[in-house]
Amino acid sequence: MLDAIGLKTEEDLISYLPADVRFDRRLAIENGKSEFEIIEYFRSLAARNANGYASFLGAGVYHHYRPVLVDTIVSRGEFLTSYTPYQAEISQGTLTSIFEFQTMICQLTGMDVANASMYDGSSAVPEAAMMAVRVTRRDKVLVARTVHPEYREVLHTYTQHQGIPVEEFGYQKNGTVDLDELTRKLDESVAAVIVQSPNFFGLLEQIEELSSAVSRRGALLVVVFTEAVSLGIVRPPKEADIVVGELQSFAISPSYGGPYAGIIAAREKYIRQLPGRLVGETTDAAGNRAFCLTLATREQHIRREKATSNICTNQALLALMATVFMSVYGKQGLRELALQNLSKAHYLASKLDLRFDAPFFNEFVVRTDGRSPQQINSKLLGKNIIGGLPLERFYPELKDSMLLCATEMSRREDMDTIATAFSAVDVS
Amino acid sequence: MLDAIGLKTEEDLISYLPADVRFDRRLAIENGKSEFEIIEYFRSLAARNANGYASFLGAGVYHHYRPVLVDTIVSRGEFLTSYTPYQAEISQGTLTSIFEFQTMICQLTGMDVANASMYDGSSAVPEAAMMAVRVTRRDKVLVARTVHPEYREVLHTYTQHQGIPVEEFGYQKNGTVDLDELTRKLDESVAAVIVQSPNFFGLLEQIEELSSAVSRRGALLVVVFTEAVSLGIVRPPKEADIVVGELQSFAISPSYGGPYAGIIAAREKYIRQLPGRLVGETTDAAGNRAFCLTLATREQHIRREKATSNICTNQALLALMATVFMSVYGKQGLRELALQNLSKAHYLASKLDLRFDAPFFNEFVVRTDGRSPQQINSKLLGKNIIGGLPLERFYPELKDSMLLCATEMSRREDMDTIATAFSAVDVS
Amino acid sequence: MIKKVSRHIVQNEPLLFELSSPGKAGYQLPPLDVPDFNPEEVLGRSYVRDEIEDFPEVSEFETLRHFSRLSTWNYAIDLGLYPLGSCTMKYNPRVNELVARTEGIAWAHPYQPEELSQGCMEIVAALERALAEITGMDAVTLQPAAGAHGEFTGILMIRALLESRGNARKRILVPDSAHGTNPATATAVGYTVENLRSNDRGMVDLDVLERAVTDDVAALMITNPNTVGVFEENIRAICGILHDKGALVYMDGANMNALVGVARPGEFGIDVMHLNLHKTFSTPHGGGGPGAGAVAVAKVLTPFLPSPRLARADNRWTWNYDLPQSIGRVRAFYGNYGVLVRALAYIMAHGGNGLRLATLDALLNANYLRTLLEPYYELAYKAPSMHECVFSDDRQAKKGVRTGDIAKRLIDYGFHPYTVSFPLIVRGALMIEPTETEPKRELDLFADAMISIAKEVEENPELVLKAPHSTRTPRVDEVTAARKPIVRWKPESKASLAAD
Amino acid sequence: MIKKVSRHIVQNEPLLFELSSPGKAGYQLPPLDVPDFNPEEVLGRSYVRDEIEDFPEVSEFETLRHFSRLSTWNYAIDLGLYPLGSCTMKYNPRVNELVARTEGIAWAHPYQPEELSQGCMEIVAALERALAEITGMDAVTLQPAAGAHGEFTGILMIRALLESRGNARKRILVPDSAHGTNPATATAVGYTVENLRSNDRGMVDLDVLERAVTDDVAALMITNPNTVGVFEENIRAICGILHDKGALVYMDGANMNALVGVARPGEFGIDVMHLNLHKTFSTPHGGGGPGAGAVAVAKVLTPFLPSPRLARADNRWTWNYDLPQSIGRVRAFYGNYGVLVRALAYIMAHGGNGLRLATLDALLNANYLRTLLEPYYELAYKAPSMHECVFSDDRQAKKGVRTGDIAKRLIDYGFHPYTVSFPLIVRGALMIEPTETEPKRELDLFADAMISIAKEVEENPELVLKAPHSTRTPRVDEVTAARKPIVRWKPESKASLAAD
Ligand SMILES: Cc1ncc(COP(=O)(O)O)c(C=O)c1O
Ligand SMILES: Cc1ncc(COP(=O)(O)O)c(C=O)c1O
Repeated sequence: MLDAIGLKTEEDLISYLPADVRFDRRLAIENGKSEFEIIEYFRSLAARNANGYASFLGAGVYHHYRPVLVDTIVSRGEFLTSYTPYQAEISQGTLTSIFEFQTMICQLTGMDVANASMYDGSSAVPEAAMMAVRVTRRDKVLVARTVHPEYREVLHTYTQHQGIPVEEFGYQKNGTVDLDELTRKLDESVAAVIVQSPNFFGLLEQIEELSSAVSRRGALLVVVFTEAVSLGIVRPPKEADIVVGELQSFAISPSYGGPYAGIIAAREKYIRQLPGRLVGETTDAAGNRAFCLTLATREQHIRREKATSNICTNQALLALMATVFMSVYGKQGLRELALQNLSKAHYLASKLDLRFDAPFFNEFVVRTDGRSPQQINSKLLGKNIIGGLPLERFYPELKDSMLLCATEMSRREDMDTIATAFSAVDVS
Repeated sequence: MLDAIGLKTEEDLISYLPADVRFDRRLAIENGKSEFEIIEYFRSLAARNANGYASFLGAGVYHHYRPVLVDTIVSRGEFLTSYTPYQAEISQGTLTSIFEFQTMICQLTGMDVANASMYDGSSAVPEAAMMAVRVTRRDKVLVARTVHPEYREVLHTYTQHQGIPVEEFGYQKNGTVDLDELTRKLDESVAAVIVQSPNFFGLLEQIEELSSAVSRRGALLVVVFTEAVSLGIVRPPKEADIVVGELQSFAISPSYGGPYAGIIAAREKYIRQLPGRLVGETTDAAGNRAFCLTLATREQHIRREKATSNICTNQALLALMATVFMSVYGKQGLRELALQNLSKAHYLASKLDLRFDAPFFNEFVVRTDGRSPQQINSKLLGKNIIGGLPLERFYPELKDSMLLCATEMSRREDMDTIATAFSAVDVS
Repeated sequence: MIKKVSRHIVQNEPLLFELSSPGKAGYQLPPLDVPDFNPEEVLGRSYVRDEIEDFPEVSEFETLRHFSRLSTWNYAIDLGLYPLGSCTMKYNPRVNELVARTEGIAWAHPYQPEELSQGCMEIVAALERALAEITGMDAVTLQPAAGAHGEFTGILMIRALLESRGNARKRILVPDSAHGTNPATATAVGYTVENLRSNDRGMVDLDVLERAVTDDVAALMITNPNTVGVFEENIRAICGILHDKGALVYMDGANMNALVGVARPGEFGIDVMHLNLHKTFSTPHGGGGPGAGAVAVAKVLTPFLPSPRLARADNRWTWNYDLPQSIGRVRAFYGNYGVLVRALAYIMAHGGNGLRLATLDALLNANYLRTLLEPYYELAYKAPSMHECVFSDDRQAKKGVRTGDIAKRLIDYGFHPYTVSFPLIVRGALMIEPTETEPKRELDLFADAMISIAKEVEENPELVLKAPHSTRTPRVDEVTAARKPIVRWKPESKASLAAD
Repeated sequence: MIKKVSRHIVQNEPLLFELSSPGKAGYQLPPLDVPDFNPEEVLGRSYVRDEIEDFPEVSEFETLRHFSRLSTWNYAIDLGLYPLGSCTMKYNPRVNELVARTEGIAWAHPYQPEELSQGCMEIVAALERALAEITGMDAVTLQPAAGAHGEFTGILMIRALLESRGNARKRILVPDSAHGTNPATATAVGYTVENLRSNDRGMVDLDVLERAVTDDVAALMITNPNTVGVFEENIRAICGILHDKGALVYMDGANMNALVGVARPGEFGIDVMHLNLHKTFSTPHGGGGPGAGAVAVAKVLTPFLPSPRLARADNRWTWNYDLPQSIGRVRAFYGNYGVLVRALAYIMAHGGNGLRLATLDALLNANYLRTLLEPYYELAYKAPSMHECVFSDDRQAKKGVRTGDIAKRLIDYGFHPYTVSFPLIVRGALMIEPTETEPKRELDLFADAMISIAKEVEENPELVLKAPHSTRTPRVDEVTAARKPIVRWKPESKASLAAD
């Protein structure tokens, strides 16, 4: 091949690089390793993580069972190693599955349109805010303190330099948004009001009520979810204008925080303001149904500085995992799964001292009366249980509280152990 | 569907079964379990097996590294869930890979033809013996005591009712076959002489010498191998008439004894006496190269009671694993792999008291002088090492000996631990 | 009109040997942590081989691509209905693949100490229990590697039992509808085969049988339901006839998918039978194997079961080799173990009740197809069908179109063909087994295709005779392949160079 | 003549919703081990949803078959060359998939105690180290989820730095050859974009740049090698010009596959850059994602890195949130962690030396194709190519055939097209990046195909204009799709009922 291009050695391929640019040393990276060594390396590191613990952490990342078919399907090279389906004629597999994904997200959320995926739930929040700003031509954003704290941080990071002031509003004694405070802050400059349901405390918000309050002021209601399984039994946020959320619960392993799949769905009329990729139905030259990427004029590769977002690569393979998950569980299964989560969480909650009394799905905040959450957690670690998330870090006022989550994977005996750890009479 | 066939309930489908035949009770098998429960069940059982031990067992089953691509490829539904390739037009994937397999087996063994696989190495031995009986029209079989003991048992089981007398011949002080005894027993009634190389003690037999002795008496020489990796460096049994062996070493996990893949290869002139399936090259209606199952007139589905064997289902998927393995390692890799095995085994052997002095590949017999093999093994178990196979069970005369195997997976520190365990001065 | 498939492009690909270029490799080994031994020194020159001539030399990526491309030329149950009669091509649940790869199971060495193998042994015990319950027999061996291997094992046991009674006898009766492995097996155990003519309902003819059963008959090998998918309604009488003459009855259980949970061979007189775990119990066929041919026996035969047997001693499992009457081993170690793991997982997922429901669904699907196709194809026998239905090509043959041609044409419609020309007692047989895991939609599409082909045979037989028309590889010349067999690649081989 | 593919059949398949039948399901849950709580009681009626309308109801097998069938309609790197310029479609080693699924890693919760996450954190540290070494920069953040996300992070940091100096400035310069995410990003951070005209060699024009760089310019976003595959030979001078004016240089590292081991941006003046781990470091594209957009920065920018940062304290890793100048978070948790694991495995498999060799092979393959195609297609720029080569369709356009048509015709030859119509500065661009993992054989077949198409354009343009002719789905009408968008299935939807 070198002959063909008239060169002697591969080094000649970089001979024209300016000498003061060429890197002549060796990279300080160890020599290549064999497959076996690589596997051993990661296994030895994995051994230094939590292994064999029962976990009751939720807070945006949930421990649900992953049906075997999910990896069977996403491991097929035709899905795993294909690029973005720009060439529709040889990408109908990916395009069709995304169209099914978009449809199921609409069915779950009660929205009319959904895109092909966002990076994750957190980055979808600012995208929704900016979308609302474009739609309403207003600039302010109100966000509930009961929205996932890290999601709010991301919102602040995104909006700070776009002249989009962000204000937070608090929660009432029962742990759901303080509607009075919201109404006070809801002036004509507000483009979007962002709430989460189930909220960060696991509590359900009153979407209907919120929506009427918000729409009365001409703002858009953005509803966030982090626990997709809740949609199997909890009333969908039909009245929202935009719904964003995280699908990690749908067969995506926690994997120390990612990759996950964010979604953004909205009412039909906002479709041209959606960020990211959209798959649409059309026909091929033979007149048969076919699918392709559509409304690209919203996107950076066409619209450049005027695009609705700068997103390009998304989370397609994770969205496919969620699609397979939804297909495996289906209509009945997702409901039964949600009911099991509900029952497990309420069983555990029934033995503890709840901080808030609004209805909750599979997460809830408990008082650690007297002792610190850390004390209780370290006692649980001794019993191979990872307890709940101490809330002080995000909510100084909740110093004595932790957020616990139970899913279909939680075993009764572990929950009983937790109850014991909390109870004054300590058997350990 | 019931309507279509004019029935009311599914029960009607069995109404015509004679009442005294129908099973009206419930099977005493627990109700169906979920995926999660099934996985937990097998995990809990796996936990009761050896976990985290370094093993130095060989004796027909070897611990080699399995390249990741092997499972990637055999997990593709197109290979995993297809049937025997009788319909050539939609089975070219399987047929082509078998043709490659047959070719590589010939290249490795020095034979002219090889079939698509046998159940395993052990059942391939009697098939070879019966083949020799058909070819030579003689009936007696001589088998070396250095052939895997369980393979010999299988040979006896198969031949006992076919009027094929089987006689064994022993080994000399150096652990290889006793040529004198063999020559003595080699009369005109002998159809086949069966030896193994590397033999059960890991030692290399003198194939050239054996072959001239055997052919001089008009019998066929059948050479068996259990450690396929040896063929990466050890001279192939070119002079044999039939070669049978076990490919477990080629990316097939030990899996408590199966499924593995047996091979049978032979000289061209014996092709019509081969048992099992064969893939052949031909052309399709468009004149292009194509492959199909061939010489079916040897097989049971055509020849019935006159078939060369009753085998039908074989070990196709395991043969594919071996094919992928051979492709991944290739010409250089198989040699380097064999060399690593050789070096590891000779390193360990150099620290121990060898029972035999013939050249060996990656297995060898050591004296446990004084103590019993069991004593040494139980000491090793305490150090998370599974030692060698005590030989008394198969060779009463080797009461004080065990068979050790080292492969590329054996770690030096474990081998040093073994050396220490053997040495009089015991540091444990 | 062809609804089920469209034409699309698949990648061509030469053979690995044609892809090779010197020096390429797809592997890397960890560095050697011991001194490097020189093979010529430790083995001696004469024992060291030269390089393996023409062995593949390709990159890791080329290996993956090569086999990925080849795979796209295959049909598979994952892609569609695979109605091979007598093969029971059903869904292969993927959780079974996962559990069989559980580390402590997949890496268990057959000779590792028994105290470190209790998990593996418990699995063997659990499967033996379940299969004994399903068959209604007294004991089960899991050692045979496939159905034919199971037959061999079973007939050997029969021979051993008869010998222990003083006379091994000479003949084994095999209905002319039997699978080829049955007669082939009988011969392999040293018996002469006598074929029994089936009656006009496709069943064993009691009179023919009476006459055939003499004192030198060792056994009858019967398939039930038989290969025409019909239950041998006189099975008890049949067994009685043989037992009265001191002979035994072997049942080929390849069609057990029709009986699980609804009838138990142990209760209708069978002495020994095999099960194809790769059929009834859904372990993947893998392009031809592996299988597992568990054999279940009645009490009289238990002493003769292959060695070793699993035994329970002071609360743990152990392998018992002390079996004076055993026929010995039919295979090294304990059988196709990984296949057994999958079969047990399948049984656990269904449970007793689920297994029975699966059987009923299998019967429903087969009878549904029978009903849809009966107007267009000649039903071989009117007797009620169980899990499969068999037609003959009599009507189509009038137009010169045979079952093999219809099969090839089915490919154009997007289906794998049914079993062609078997059983032999049916002229031009079309043997169709849909299994319980097929959705109605797929069955309807199949029926449409068959009906449409029946019409094509009337209107345009040529179209069918030249099929398939849509595959990458059109009809393959099997005759030439057998005339001068080329069973390995050789560098000089013209055909190979003409690769692409 | 088309050598690389043949036509074959693939299965058709309706949508999941069209396959559904009431009551079907593919799941089973373990029995509930706690009392059953009634949702209406614990949530209240108004909070409980009705059944999810039209949600799928299919069996487990139907799910597997559905997606297996869909997959066969896709092209993939596993099946053949995927020469998308700027996308670096290289082999995705499967061991990386395996290690990312290691239980202790795949099931690690981002909030589990740090003392129980040390393995995960060490992986982050190791990858940050390796990428800093490769780029020659001072620090790396792994938080961004993709390249565009990395750009956003980088520009935010620039803004934060400038603000800390008292003036965030107004404008960001972007060469007209840049990828769309560059200008889109600049806007998202509140800057106005000024496009820079490239010179006739496809590079940044120093004079144009001089003139453009004023005191209100915050930064230049430059891609190097740029999107025509050419190394910006004046890169040092370019950086100098901006630095002299107190502005910074952002480098889009999407083309880093051309530089790894041969040049380090940190050494030629870059202040901040992103890496697309899903390009240069081979993590699978998965049909559009996930990716990871690691960002490397020079010392001046380190205080502004996203929060949290990994820190070492008394011999263990900990997450440090106390970063007063940090721009904050760009994503929850710590990034697309599973992608990071794969990238590290890739780097380990190659090692320092292997990475450099991979780069040289990438350049070799690109230049080999350039040489073969130059006689038939108009090379956009004569400057030496690095990892990709860009042609224009000028010659073919004369016959009315555009780059998009040639791309579709390539499909008939068995290849995925190159990148079409990008970069915008090239009229009708054909942007070709083979990557280092392609064997010569595949490159030669690709060149043959391109050359043969060039001839077809001369002799029979219609053939090319109507392509593809061999796919299950002929040319798709994207215009109608955009005119009246249908982005979800609805039961009444006619199109859907016309399914098959
Ligand atoms: C009726 C019948 N008997 C026996 C067999 C042989 O079983 P195996 O292929 O597992 O050896 C088969 C399978 O082909 C069969 O269909
Ligand atoms: C030159 C260039 N810059 C930026 C990007 C955007 O990267 P990503 O798709 O990972 O967001 C790409 C990838 O498409 C690219 O090619």
